[in-house]
Amino acid sequence: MDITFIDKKDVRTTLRKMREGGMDFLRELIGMDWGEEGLGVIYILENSCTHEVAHLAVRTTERQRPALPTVCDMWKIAELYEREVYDFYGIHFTGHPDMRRLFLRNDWEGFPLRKDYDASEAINPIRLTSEPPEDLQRSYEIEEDKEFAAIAKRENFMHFDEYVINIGPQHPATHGVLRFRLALAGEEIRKIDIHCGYIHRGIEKLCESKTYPQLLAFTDRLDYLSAHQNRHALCMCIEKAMGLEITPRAQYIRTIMDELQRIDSHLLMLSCAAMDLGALTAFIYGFRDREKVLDIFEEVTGGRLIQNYNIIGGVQADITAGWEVKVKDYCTYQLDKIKEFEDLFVKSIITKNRMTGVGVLTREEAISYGATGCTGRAAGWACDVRKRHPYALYGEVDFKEVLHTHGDSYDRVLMRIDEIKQAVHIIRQLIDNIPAGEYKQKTKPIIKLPEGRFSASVEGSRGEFGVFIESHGDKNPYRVKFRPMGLPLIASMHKILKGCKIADLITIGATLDYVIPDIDR
Amino acid sequence: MEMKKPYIKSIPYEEFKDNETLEALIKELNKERTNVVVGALDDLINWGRSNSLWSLTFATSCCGIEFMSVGAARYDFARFGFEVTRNSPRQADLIMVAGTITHKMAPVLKRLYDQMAEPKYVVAVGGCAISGGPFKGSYHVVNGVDKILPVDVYIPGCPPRPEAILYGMMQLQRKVKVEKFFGDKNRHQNPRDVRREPIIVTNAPIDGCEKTDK
Amino acid sequence: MNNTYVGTVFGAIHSLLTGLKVTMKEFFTPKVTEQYPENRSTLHISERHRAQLYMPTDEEGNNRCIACGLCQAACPNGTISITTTTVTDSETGKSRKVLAEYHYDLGSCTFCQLCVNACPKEAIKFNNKFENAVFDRNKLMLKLNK
Amino acid sequence: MDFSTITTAIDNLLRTYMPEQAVILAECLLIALCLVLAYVLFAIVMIFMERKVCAAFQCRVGPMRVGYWGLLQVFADVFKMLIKEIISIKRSDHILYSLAPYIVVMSSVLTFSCLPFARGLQALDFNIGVFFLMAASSFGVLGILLAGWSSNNKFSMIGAMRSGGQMISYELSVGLCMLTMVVLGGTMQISAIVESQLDGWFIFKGHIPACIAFVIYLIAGNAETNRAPFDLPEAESELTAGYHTEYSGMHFGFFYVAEFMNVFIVSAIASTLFLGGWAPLYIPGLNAVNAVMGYIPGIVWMLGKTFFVIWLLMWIRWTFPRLRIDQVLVLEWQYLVPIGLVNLLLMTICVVMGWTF
Repeated sequence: MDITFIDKKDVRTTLRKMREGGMDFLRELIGMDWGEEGLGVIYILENSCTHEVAHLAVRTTERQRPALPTVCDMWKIAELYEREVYDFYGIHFTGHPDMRRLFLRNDWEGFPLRKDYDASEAINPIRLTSEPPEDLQRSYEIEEDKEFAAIAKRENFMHFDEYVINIGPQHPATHGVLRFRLALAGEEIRKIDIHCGYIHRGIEKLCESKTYPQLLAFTDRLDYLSAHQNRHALCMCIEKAMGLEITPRAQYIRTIMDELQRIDSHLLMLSCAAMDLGALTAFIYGFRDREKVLDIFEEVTGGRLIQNYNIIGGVQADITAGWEVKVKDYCTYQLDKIKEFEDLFVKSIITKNRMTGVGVLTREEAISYGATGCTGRAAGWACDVRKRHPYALYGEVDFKEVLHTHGDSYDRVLMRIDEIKQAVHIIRQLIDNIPAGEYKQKTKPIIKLPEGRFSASVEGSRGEFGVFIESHGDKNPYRVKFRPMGLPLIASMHKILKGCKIADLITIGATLDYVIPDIDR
Repeated sequence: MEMKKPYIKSIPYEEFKDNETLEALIKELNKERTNVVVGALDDLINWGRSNSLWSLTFATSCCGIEFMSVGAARYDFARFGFEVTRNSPRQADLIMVAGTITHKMAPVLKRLYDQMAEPKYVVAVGGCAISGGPFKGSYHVVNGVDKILPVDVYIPGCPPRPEAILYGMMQLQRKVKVEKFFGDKNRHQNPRDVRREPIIVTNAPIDGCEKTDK
Repeated sequence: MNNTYVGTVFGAIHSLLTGLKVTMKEFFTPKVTEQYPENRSTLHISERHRAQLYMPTDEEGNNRCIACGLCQAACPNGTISITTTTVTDSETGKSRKVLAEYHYDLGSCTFCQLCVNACPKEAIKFNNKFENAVFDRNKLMLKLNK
Repeated sequence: MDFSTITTAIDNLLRTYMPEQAVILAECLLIALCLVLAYVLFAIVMIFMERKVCAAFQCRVGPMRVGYWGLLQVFADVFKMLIKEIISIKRSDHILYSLAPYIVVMSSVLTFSCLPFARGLQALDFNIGVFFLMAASSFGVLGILLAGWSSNNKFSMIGAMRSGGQMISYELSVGLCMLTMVVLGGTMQISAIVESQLDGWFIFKGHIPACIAFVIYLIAGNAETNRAPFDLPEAESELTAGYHTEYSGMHFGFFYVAEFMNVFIVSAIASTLFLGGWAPLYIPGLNAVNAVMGYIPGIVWMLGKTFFVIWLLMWIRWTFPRLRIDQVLVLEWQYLVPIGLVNLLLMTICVVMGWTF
């Protein structure tokens, strides 16, 4: 992966030119600490039509109060990405309207992903006091004749006369520990402020001190409902860097597992959507069917939710005898049961009324927010990584990239059902043709990657999951960055929630189907 | 005096893990002799309590999904009478800490615990809640909830399978069954006769108050 | 028809009745619940399920550990710690390390299998005994060798 | 069998030993005791039934381990709740806060006392019985509003407001349906309504308009009791626990019990007004069958019908997703009320023209 470094002064003009040239999808915005060479940011851009990719980077040697220009007016998603970089590296983005921390507490000392960060408990002890409320949005500009960031504007987000409520972090409908602060007018939402980081575990920092095989365990716990796919991405990235070719048998197993995982995740999403809308029975039916997938997983991988199955060079263990039959039986069963689920929940007039026209995200907005996966495809954006940049066996199997056009909550639910059907279709093509051979390649006990930057991405259950590794030739990576599938979805909520009702917040949250540990990392 | 052994259907006492800690607890609680009536009442109350453990729906990550599985049709914790999961901490009897607790979450968890009404129990589910698990060395992870809350039962696993969670719940039942309601022997976390802070649904926004930027 | 007042009412009633039909059918189908712990004797758990690390021993109670420390090095979060002692072989006179104590913290194990993969002698394995809940944190600190 | 013989006997017995005032006092206490006992008993049965029926719809088994087949489960819950700490909240309206659960329970006990369980087995029975019943049941909403208001919690507040809007709206539909049946029966006295169904239940006598009224009544009754798909005031996934978020221990228990008992009451009223109350099944022409039916005691008929309606409501509850607040109101004001009004007109025409059976 080749990166073009651009000068700080030209960032905005260069990027704007690229944006106008069709690079409308900001795939990733990666904060970096190159030590002596300074702090910086890597932009990965993609053309949403031609799928052409560009890598750009910019850096600044200033460490005290570094400043880089913002790009959040070109790509909406940059707003949260830049807040994340500010949170981790302390880079101020000039012109950004709201430079608050995204993940850590407001009173956190230091910027944890910097290489010189001091992690001692004395500086940041476990505080049992509530986080001081921080309502002040700050915007920065470059001080005249200097390189430093200086405050240009302060603005209060919520005002005293507003009816403000908190939803989360402990709330049944946030699917984890997300926190919304809402300003309400009756039942209607006027303002929305999203707080992440309640399950920020600092995985990216931890990765820098682990060996490559040890990294693998973390990906399972990012988005635990796309455990296979996440791990697949990381394994692919490392294998690509090592120049390791994995056997066809392993490729088949990986692809089948990815699709089973997709079914698992979509079933969970559908059931949770049902639960959030109050249809508990549909929730239980979904979980009943999901248990069958988990059984299939457990028999081969030994884990239900977190499987630890993909390893560098293949998979952990071979499939067991008779497993294929079980998978095929399951496929038939699931197609039958998904119809029942549709009858009970999806086609119900109440569900339709609750979801149609709620939380509309247009194609342009989806691209600007980088909302991939079912959310993007429900809006009509063909963003499936399996088609865009085929990996594993997806170039060879026959499947359709289902697209819907309305981009509302109901389409997002229908997308899931269609994808389950497509996943079954893919599995049926592969399951009978698993070639014989080794299921894993022998690797050296200590794995070192050559110097360079590597990236790989897969289609996770709820969007594009990307892995970026910068290696300096050691057995530990220099920087690992995971592209969260959920952060763009959260970002798009800012837009689609305005004017909705509280009940719609629940519907939208359920159909966007974010998984918080994946967002917070 | 013969030690009263808590009975759980379908699993013999001897096959349970960690009977030593439980027996030590029984000895501690039974230091003074209690009269028969009070003892019988205690048994009745403990029977009620142990069979009606309503948990707070609190989950931060992976283990939470397994907890949902326990509630679903295949494992169905309704069989034990645990199915009434309450979303309000006031009405819950136990908090299942399922998932990683981070620095940002810690005060929230503590506050939730303080909001619960007596008697209340804490179950640490999974590696993260017990010790920090995979994220032990992280700058933002609390290495075990026992640093914040008094934990009653630890359920190891990453994540523990649903049967293991049920087993942990039975362990908790055993612990509840040996407790003493009368005579004030049990620990009390909540201050007595003190009015409690409401569940703050939000901090009111503060106008014109401004922190100086460092 | 579908857009008229009456059409909406009947369309809605139809979709609701379809839903009711599904739940009614389920009301009379046998239930899927597996009754743990009543079914403890017949419970099937995948052989590969990882619930706890253990050291297989032969009939005399000897394990195969050679105290090489690879598992300890492979473990991502310091779950395994081994202590060794040096013994001198009486016949050859060479001294070699043997295992003194194999400490394993079940409470922090992530079941990633790196230790098992790293072991050159297959001296450690995972088993599927999942009934591990305890009251005391220290009870999860296991010593694997006898 | 007429229960009034028993009550008269007890009355006569007391009168032989006590003066007039003492007899009235003793009888009031006795009736109150019986009512409260029956109330608690039915609540326990209801909660157990709900859990088992819900489990059956969800392909689960439900409570199994406490007592045989889980029969003692609810008793365990009751014991636990009785000794659970009751929390009082700072900066809340303490009097209203403690009063609210009692208001809810009072309203539901008062309504409960109007129910005719068998001939003569009815605590309150006078000429405007249906009217009184509606009045008694509708002040439960006051308790919910107070609970939400006094808790000093914004979720509770939203829940209470939702509940206010919803319950007061649906009161109208419930009223219209009852009115429809009053038109058919020609009386407001509950015992008289039941008596006039001895030769055929109202749902058969009133055919089409009665059936429509029955369906509307079920929907509106469900909404009145705040149960899914109308459980917005306590919408778990939206407002954590709605108006009773701050309540713990037995205070919460009162809300919980009142909710279940309201379902019982709604069903009992449905069976009284539409399905003949304690009147046995009467099919004109089939005298043998009618005679056999007549041997089954009235209380069995009443409870059987009531629990059948409860089961119907549970079936509905465990099938549908929840509506949104504006949809709830649209359903009421754009569909149920107009249909109910037209239906009332239809029923009146039927009665006037004598098109009833």
